[in-house]
Amino acid sequence: MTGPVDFQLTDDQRALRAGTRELLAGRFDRDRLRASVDDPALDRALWRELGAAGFFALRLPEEAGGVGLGLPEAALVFEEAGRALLPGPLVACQVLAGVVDGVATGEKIVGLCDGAGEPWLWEHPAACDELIVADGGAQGRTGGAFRSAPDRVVCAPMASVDPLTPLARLTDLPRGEPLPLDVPRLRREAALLTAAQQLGSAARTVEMAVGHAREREQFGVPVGSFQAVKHLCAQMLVRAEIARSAVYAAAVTESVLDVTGAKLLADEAAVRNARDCLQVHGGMGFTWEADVHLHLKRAWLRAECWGVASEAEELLAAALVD
Amino acid sequence: MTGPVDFQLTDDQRALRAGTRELLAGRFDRDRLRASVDDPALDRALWRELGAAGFFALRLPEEAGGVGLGLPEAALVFEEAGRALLPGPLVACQVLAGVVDGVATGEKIVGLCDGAGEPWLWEHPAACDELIVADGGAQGRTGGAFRSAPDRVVCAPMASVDPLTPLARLTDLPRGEPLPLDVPRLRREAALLTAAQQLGSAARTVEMAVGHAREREQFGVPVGSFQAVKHLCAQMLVRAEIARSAVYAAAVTESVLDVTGAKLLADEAAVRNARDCLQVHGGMGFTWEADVHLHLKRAWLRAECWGVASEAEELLAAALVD
Amino acid sequence: MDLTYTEEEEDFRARLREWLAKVLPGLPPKPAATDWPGRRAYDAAWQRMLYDAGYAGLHWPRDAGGQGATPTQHLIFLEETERAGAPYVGASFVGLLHAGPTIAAEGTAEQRARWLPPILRGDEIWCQGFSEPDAGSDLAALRTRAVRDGDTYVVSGAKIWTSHAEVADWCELLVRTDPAAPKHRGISWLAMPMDAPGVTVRPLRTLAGSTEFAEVFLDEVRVPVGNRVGAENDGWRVTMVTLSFERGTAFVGEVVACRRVLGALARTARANGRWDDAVLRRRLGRLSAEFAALWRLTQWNVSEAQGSGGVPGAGGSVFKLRYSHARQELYDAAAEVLGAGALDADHAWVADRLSSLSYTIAAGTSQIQQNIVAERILGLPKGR
Amino acid sequence: MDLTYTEEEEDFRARLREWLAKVLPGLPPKPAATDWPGRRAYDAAWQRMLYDAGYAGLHWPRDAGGQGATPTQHLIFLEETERAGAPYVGASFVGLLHAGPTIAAEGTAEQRARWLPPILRGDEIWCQGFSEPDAGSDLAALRTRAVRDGDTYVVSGAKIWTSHAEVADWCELLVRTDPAAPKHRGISWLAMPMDAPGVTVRPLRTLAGSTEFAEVFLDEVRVPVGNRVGAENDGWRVTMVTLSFERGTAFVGEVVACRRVLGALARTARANGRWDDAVLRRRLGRLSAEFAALWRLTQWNVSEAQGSGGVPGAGGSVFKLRYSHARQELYDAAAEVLGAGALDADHAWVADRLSSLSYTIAAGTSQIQQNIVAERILGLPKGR
Repeated sequence: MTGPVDFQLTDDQRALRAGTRELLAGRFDRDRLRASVDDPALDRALWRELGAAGFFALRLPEEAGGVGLGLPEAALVFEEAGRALLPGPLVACQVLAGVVDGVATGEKIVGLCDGAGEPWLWEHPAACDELIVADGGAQGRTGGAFRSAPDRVVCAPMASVDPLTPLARLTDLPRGEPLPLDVPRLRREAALLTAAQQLGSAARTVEMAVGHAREREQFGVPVGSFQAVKHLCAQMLVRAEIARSAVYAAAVTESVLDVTGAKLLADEAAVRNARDCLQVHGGMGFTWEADVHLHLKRAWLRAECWGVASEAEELLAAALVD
Repeated sequence: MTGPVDFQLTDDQRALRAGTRELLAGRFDRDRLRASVDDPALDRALWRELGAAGFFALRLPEEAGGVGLGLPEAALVFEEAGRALLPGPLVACQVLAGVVDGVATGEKIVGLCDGAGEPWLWEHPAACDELIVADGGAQGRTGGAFRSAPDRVVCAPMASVDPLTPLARLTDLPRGEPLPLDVPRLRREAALLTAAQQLGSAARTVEMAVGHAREREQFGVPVGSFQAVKHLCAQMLVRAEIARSAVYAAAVTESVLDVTGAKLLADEAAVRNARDCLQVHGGMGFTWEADVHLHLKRAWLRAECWGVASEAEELLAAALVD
Repeated sequence: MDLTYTEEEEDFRARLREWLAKVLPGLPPKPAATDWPGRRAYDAAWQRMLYDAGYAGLHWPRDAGGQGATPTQHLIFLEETERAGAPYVGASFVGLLHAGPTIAAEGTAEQRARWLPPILRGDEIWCQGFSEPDAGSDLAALRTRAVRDGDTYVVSGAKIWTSHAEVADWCELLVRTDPAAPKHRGISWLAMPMDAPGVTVRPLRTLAGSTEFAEVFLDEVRVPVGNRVGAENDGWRVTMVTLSFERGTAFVGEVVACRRVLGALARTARANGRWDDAVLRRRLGRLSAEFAALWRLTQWNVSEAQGSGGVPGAGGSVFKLRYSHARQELYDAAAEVLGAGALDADHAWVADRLSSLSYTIAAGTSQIQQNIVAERILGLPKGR
Repeated sequence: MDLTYTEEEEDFRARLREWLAKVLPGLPPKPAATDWPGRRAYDAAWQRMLYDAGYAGLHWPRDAGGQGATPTQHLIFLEETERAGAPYVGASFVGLLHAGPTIAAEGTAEQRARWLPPILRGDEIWCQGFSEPDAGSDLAALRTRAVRDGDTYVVSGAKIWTSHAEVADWCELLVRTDPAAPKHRGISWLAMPMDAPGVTVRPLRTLAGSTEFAEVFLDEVRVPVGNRVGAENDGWRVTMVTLSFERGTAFVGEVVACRRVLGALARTARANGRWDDAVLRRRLGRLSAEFAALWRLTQWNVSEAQGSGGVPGAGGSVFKLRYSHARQELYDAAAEVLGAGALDADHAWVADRLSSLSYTIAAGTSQIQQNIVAERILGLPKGR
């Protein structure tokens, strides 16, 4: 299956997407995915390979050892990561690659905590060499950033609903060494890259549903020949493609409104597609062994990060009467 | 088709419902319905027949010339009126039958305007011998009632979206002769009777959709053999039956919360069922000659009367934390 | 259209309340979710208490050892035990609600005498072997084979979604006894001892992370022919009696519980500030109307069953369609109330949110239920 | 992934804006909706102005008399004319977007010379005779018969949902020329003069109360064989070319218009106090994201068409499914903004709300569109 719309990627963009998909298929296949479910400790070797492949340095200038590409390319790469359910503080390491030494190459792993609203969550706390806190300010639109060593951060453990993403809850916002960061821009990029992962997940669950619907037989025919199943799948595709238009456009324009709308639509697409994918799978999708729940839980988690639906809708509404 | 749930009506209640349906089938058949669409002036002779059949005097004590029944029976009768799309200020005449002379027998027709929130609407202004205004008060929960002669009421005409219900908009609330009415109770009864009409409409549109789906052939088979159509119809029935439980229960308990919930669910059932009925009918339902739009438009109108969804939801929410 | 209870029903309720108030404080602590033997013991002990107090098999006919209560009394029982926080039926579910009523309705005198009393006393636990991995929603496509060998059936195959398999004594098992017959016509109903050689139980982990269910593998398990209830190849009809029992009252306690959870959501939202979010507040208000109506529909369905002699009608599909959806909406609303707290897997509402995902799938997907409503109630033509 | 316009495209936009600013103020007043001759004259005059300014048939190939513009230029044209409040294509729609492109692609040199120039100049108006009362969504089930009689076809049958039938000169007509063939294989495409004896037009009133459409009855209408475009019995294929043109760009102006309406809803809500209703406000916010994404999807679809030589892909079904629904939500939100004012049939938004109801039905119901997406894009097996 190919999507109906290819959005006129350049040849280089296509190659980047294909290369990322190939890398992840080779280094993070289904066996590795399920192994991570059982033990979510991050694979440092894989992280370094991602670094070597330019996953984190993608947007750094070539003279700084980067690949010199932009947010649209990062979105394509993150879409692939979302498809593959690749775990780790990917967004943090992508947006902080030029800021914290060693992150661009994958040698160091850095966490990023959004201090805008409680609870303050920290993904993969055990894996991070440092934690950056993006401080709140009113509406989370301004404020500074601070770096801290993990052992200086006071937090309570939390049983994460997503088995691939361990979480801790900060009990206090550590304000260590200040960092000269454009925090609004950082939030915008984090939201867009999170939306790109949601898009990848939404597109992947369409494929999973369609694959199941073609193969699984009930009442003597593939379940995909029933209109009810067909229409669930069709609506899943529509959601994914609408989210795709929004995410790709926002990656190009980088405008706050576009990013906000893209996150809103991509969150909805990822969550609802995972649920519909579960419905198409029936009882088989309800098991721990099926991957459907991993997409749903990660989608729930991402939807809580870098801007939730209620904030997004209010922001977009306010812009209508500006 | 019979509904799946018959709600244990008594034999008398069944007879009342059957009698009402028979009366309306005889005196307000489809030809009369379509004639009313072309000319919505009320049929006084029909009104008197309704009066003679006890339609308005239903809940008056027998010693006062009434039938001595209660709100549950009135709800059954109004459900039939909703099914048949019977036009006129039915709710007004039912709740004011013991208050204004001549209304119980169908000799006089009385209008009822809800003064709780603007615009102040008056249904069938040309047909009414009197207008009663139920005054607002905060939240519309208290306040008095006043009677006025139609020629003392200042209003602007309005092109009603429902061809069966002419509307005028009062430009001022006339406070004529005060009436000793329990206004909160009157509002509750009006809401419940309106909900019962919505229920009748919702149930009727299920039948219309099912009838069409059985007969209309496309791609060589009845459209009702397509799952997409089946599932639309099934969800319509579910909506109607959920509304039925709520409306019947509220008619028995007469509690504010039950009536509020019943109106909310019945409004939704009537509007969404009419829309789904239109979808099942396809292009044929989009014509003026089809009756689907008459159900939809009346459902929209009733949803705006005696409590809208936003108020209902807030009231029910507040009760959760009381 | 009557919502009032008879004096007899109100008496029943009052006596039940009194008894519950007396016995509940003395219950032992609940065992851990993973402690299967402990759970069996706890549930069986509760069933024994019900038995001793005269509440066991409330809705069973008297000649089956039950109390012959009316459906309305059964409804009151379920409502009051839920309100009082009494233990759930738990491990006794299949015995009391599926297997037992089936044996009562279709079994021989000998079979009734053998199996019914231990169910009522909590002495024997049953599990259900209906679903199969390859059959899914097409239950009648089951492939577990039973081949006659003299006085026994030799059974091989696999069952899935079996609760309490680890601790059950018996399994009500659907097997294919005539592979040549049309799929609904070649099925038989057997009572299989779970300790028979060849029975292997493997816990099945759900997406909620728990192992409430198991797979049961059957490798040439020998089941006496005398354990068959109903005629050979008539098992589908026998089973449908059971299933309609399930649909009738299985959700009574849950609807009561959902209304309680809804109140808790509202109070939590008011405490944590999210009550100021009108979208959430109004959503909770709407759910309140929804669950009130579902509760009324339950009452009416039960009262209708009373009129029709105890067999719930197709209205159960109408109820299940709306209830499954409403329950999922309830726990989505719970996640809104919790905000990022909904990412905490240890929160009870989060666990319930995950398990709510099965409601539109288990016991007939919503798609299947919509077919049933459209074809059996509305009379639309068969098709896909 | 490129959203920037070329210098050439920006030039095109600038010149178009300049021209629109110059000519629009001089337009005559719009005729009443019921004044069909007036509407024809108005729409034809506008088409003539476009012709004289070099914008007629913008997206048509040069050898058909068009401007050979790229799809992106066409998109810019539709966007700018909508933004500037220029007249809609109106009575010229079928000629410019269906019949004309079909003739350009499939007609003979003679046919192109006869029919294309008058379309571009606004001299001749076309209507569409595809849908039939008994065919509905199953367009290919059409039954209007054309029987060959020497050099003419004798056509009898009925068509429905024909816009501008009252004032059209020509009708692009689908007829069945081989009743024995499979339903897609026996159809031919004819250009029928609307003044031919035997053609009767009857206005069709929609639920919105207006008569935008008509039924066309055909009683032994004689159409010369030379008016057939494409081979006999090849009309289905010929038509599909036309339909995919329709899906590609038909909604560009509408999406722009919807975004404008959304802004107006928000401003009206702020003025009448309903902006304080967070549920409504957030609904408008969500619709804003929705229409922004639909606009981007339109851009991408057009840009893809550019890559693939001008034939829009199946992505049109994806767009139409979401857009139809979003448009209905927009006007439901409008009703919320208006409150009881939404009962006033004279309000423009109320009329638009009513007509929005056709969007999930016309040109393939949402159910049909979902089948198309599932089968043609996702590759799910055919079935019901």
